[in-house]
Amino acid sequence: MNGPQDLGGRHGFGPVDVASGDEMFHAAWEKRVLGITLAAGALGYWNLDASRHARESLSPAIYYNASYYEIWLRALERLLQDAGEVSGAELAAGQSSAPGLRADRCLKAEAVSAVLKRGGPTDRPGAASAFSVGDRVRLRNHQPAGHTRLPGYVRGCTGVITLLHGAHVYPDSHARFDGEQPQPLYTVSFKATEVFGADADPALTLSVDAWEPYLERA
Amino acid sequence: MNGPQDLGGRHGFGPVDVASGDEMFHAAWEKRVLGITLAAGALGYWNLDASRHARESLSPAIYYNASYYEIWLRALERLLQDAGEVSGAELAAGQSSAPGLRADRCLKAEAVSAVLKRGGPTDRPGAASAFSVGDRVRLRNHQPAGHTRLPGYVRGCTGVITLLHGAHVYPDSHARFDGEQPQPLYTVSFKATEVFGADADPALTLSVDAWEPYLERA
Amino acid sequence: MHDHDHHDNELDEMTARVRALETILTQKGLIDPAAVDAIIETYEHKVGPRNGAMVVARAWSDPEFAEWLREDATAAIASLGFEGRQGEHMVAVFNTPTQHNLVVCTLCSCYPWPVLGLPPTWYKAPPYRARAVREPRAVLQEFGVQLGPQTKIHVWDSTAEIRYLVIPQRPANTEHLSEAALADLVTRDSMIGCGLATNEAAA
Amino acid sequence: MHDHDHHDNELDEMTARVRALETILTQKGLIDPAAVDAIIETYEHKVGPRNGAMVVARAWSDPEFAEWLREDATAAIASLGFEGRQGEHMVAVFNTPTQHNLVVCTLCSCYPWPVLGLPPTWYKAPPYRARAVREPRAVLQEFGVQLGPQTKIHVWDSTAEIRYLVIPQRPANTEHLSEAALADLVTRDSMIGCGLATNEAAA
Repeated sequence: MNGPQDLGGRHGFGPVDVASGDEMFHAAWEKRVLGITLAAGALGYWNLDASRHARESLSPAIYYNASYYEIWLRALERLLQDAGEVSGAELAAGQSSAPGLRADRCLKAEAVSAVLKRGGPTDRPGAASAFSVGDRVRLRNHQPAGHTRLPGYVRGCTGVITLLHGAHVYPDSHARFDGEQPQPLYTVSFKATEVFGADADPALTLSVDAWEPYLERA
Repeated sequence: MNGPQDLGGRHGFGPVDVASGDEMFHAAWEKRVLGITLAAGALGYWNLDASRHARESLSPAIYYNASYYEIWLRALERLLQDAGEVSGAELAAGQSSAPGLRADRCLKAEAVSAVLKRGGPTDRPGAASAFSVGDRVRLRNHQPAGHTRLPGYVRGCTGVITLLHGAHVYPDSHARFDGEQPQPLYTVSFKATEVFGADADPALTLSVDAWEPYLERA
Repeated sequence: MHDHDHHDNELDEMTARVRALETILTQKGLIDPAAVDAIIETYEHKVGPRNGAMVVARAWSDPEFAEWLREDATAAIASLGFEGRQGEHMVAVFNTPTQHNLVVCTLCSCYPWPVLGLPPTWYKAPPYRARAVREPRAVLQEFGVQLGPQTKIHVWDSTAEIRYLVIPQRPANTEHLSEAALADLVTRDSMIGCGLATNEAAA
Repeated sequence: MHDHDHHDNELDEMTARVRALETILTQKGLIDPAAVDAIIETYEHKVGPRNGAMVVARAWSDPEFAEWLREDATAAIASLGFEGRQGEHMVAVFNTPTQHNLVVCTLCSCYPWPVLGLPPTWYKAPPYRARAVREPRAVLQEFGVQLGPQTKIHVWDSTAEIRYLVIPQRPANTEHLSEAALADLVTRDSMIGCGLATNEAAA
C-alpha cells in the first residue's frame, strides 16, 4: 500500500537524530512492547507480513507521531482484537474478562532462547528463477491497496539483477492470509539517477530486494 | 517536494467525511485565519507559490494532524518570521514589541472588495508552446527538494496534451523567489491504468496541469 | 460544525494562538481587523455556490452562453459578475450521459472561489485528495452517487491556477422551468462532480 | 534516553496502556511475563554489535573466513554462534577504497539482530528511512563521516528477509593487532555503513 511506511525518498522529515546514538528505547514501556509483541507472535494468529501490514495500516496522522514501539503496540492491539483474543472493552478496562483461547500456545520463558535462535526462515522450495544475474528488469507499476514490499520510489524504474536468493514466502499473499505462495526473490540494483532523476548523486547506486511478480523484463 | 501535501493516490486515510456537508470551518478561529492570511498577503513579502511551499514544508507529523486552517496559520507564522515582521518572542507573548515595517501596505477594509475581485492572474507573455493538442508526452522524473506542482503519482507516466493554456508563472522558481520565469502550461490526460497500474479502473481517465519543463516528448 | 479529533482545550489553544497573531499584526499596523472581517463576510455570505448555479442554469437555458462557456469560461462567467481571486483562469467541463467529470486538488485546496465560494472541509482533507484520482467511483458512492460501470469518469487535478467548474447534466422534465428555478436544482457538489443535479434537489 | 516530543504525561499514558495489555494477556494465560523479561534481557544484554564486530575481525584476520562470508554469510556467521530471528538470511557487503555500502529499511525497521542487536531509534525513524536512499552522503555527514565525491556509495534497502552486514575496511596500521583487539575497532555504525572502523574507535 501507498501508506505512511513507504518513506524512501520522501522529503520534509528533517535531520537524522544522530545524537540519540546507541539508544534503543525511549522509555521502559517500549521494552515491554518488544517483549510482548514477540511473545504474542507465538500464539500463531498472524505472520510477520500481517504484522507489518497492521503497522502500516495505522493512519498517517498516528504513524508519523508515534515512536516505533508505539506503532508496534497499536498494531498488536489491533491484531489481538482481530484474532478475537482481546476486546476493546478489555483494553479500556485493563482487565481480562474471558479466558484466553490459545493459552496452550503461550511462549514460556524457558523456550525463549530456542525460539529466537530458530527464527523464521522464509526460503522455500519454489519455481526456478526466471531472471539471471545481469538481466535488465523494470519494476512494475504495482500499487495494491494491501500489503506489498515493493517501495513506491522504485516503481517503474529499470535496474539490473545482482543477486538471486531462490524462492521466498511472498509477502503480498502472506499478509492477507492467502498462503505463502513462494516466489523467486532477487536483489535489483539501480543508478540513483534512474530512481530520483537527473539531479541525483551520479556516484550513487542502490538496490531493493524484489519478488518475481514485481518484475518484468526491460 | 515529496512532502506531506503530495496526496494523490495515497492509501490509508480512510473515508471522506461526507457527513460534514457544507461545513467550511471547524471553528471560529479558522475564519480569522482565512482573513488574516489573505490580508497579510497584501504586504507583498511572499507569493502564492511561496505560501504553498511554507505549508507543505510543515513536518508530516504536524501536517496530517492539523486542520487545513491550522496548516495555513503555522505557515503564516513562518512566513512572517522569515519576512522579519514578527519574532518568535512576540508570538509567544501575544504582543508586538516593534512597529511594523510595511504598515504602509496594510490592506484596508474599503480595499478588500476590489482586491478580491482583481485576484492574481498568472498568465504572462512567454515562449510559444512546444507541444500541441494530441501530442504524447511523458512527465519527467522531476523530484526537487523545493516546491513543485508536479504531483508524484504521475511522474514517469505517459499521457496526451488535451489543453493549451499559454505561458503561466512557473511555481518552481517563483516559490523560491527566483522570478516568475513564465513557461507554457498544458493539461495532460492519462489513462488511470497508466498511472495506477493494470488493476486501475479501465473507464477512468485523469489529468493534471503541467508546465513545459515537467514534460518530454514520448 | 463539529470538531473532529480536536479536544475542546486544543480548540482553545488554537483560538488563543490566532488571537495572539491577529493582535500582534494589528498592533504593528500590518493588518486592519475590519479588512479581516470584510474578507470573512465576503466568503461566508456573499460568494458561494449560488453563483455557480446561475452559471449552470444559464448554460442549460442558453446554447450560445453554453458555447461561450466552452470556448472561454473565464469571460463567460465574468459576464455574470463572477471573477477574481481563485477564479482567474476558468475552464468549464460538461458532463454527458457517457462522461462524468470530477474535480480535485491533490496538492492543496485549489477551488473556484468566485463560483463556488470556499471549499468545504472534506475537499481539503487527505481522504478526498488521496482517493479522488484513484477511485472516484468509490468516493462517489460515499456521496450517494452511483454511476454505471460503463460511465466514463475524468478527474481534473487542479495542479496549476486553472480552476475547473463541472457543468452537470440538466435533469429530465425541466423544460418548463425558468432559469432561476433551474439554478435551484444545481447543488455545490454537482459542480465539483461529487453529486448530480436532480429534480428533487432542494434550493 | 530522552523523550523526544513526548511529554511526561504522554509517557505515563503509554506506560499505563502497555501495562493494561500485558495484564490482560497474562490473565488470559496468553503470555508469560517471565518470557517477556527473557526476550528483553536477550536483546538488552546478550545480543548486540559485539557479535558483528567479531565477525568483522575474523574476516579481517582470516581470508578463508572472509571468502566464506562472501559466499554464504548465513553459514559463516552461524559458525561463530550468531543466528536466528532477523538474521535467517545474511549477506555481507564489503567496503573497498572506492565503494562504500550503507544499509537501510525504508519500509519498516529490518536489521540484522543476531549480529547487531536491536536497531537504534534513529534507524527506525522517518528521517533516516526517507533520506538514506536519496542522499546518503548528506546523511553520512550528519554522522561525521566525510566521503570523497569520487567514492561510490551503494545503499541496500532491506525490503525482504535478507539482512545485510557491512564489512568496513580494516584501518591502516593494525597488522599487529589480535582478532579481539581488532573487534574493538568495529563500531555498530560502521557495520550499518554510517561510520568507519578507525584506529581511534573506543571498545
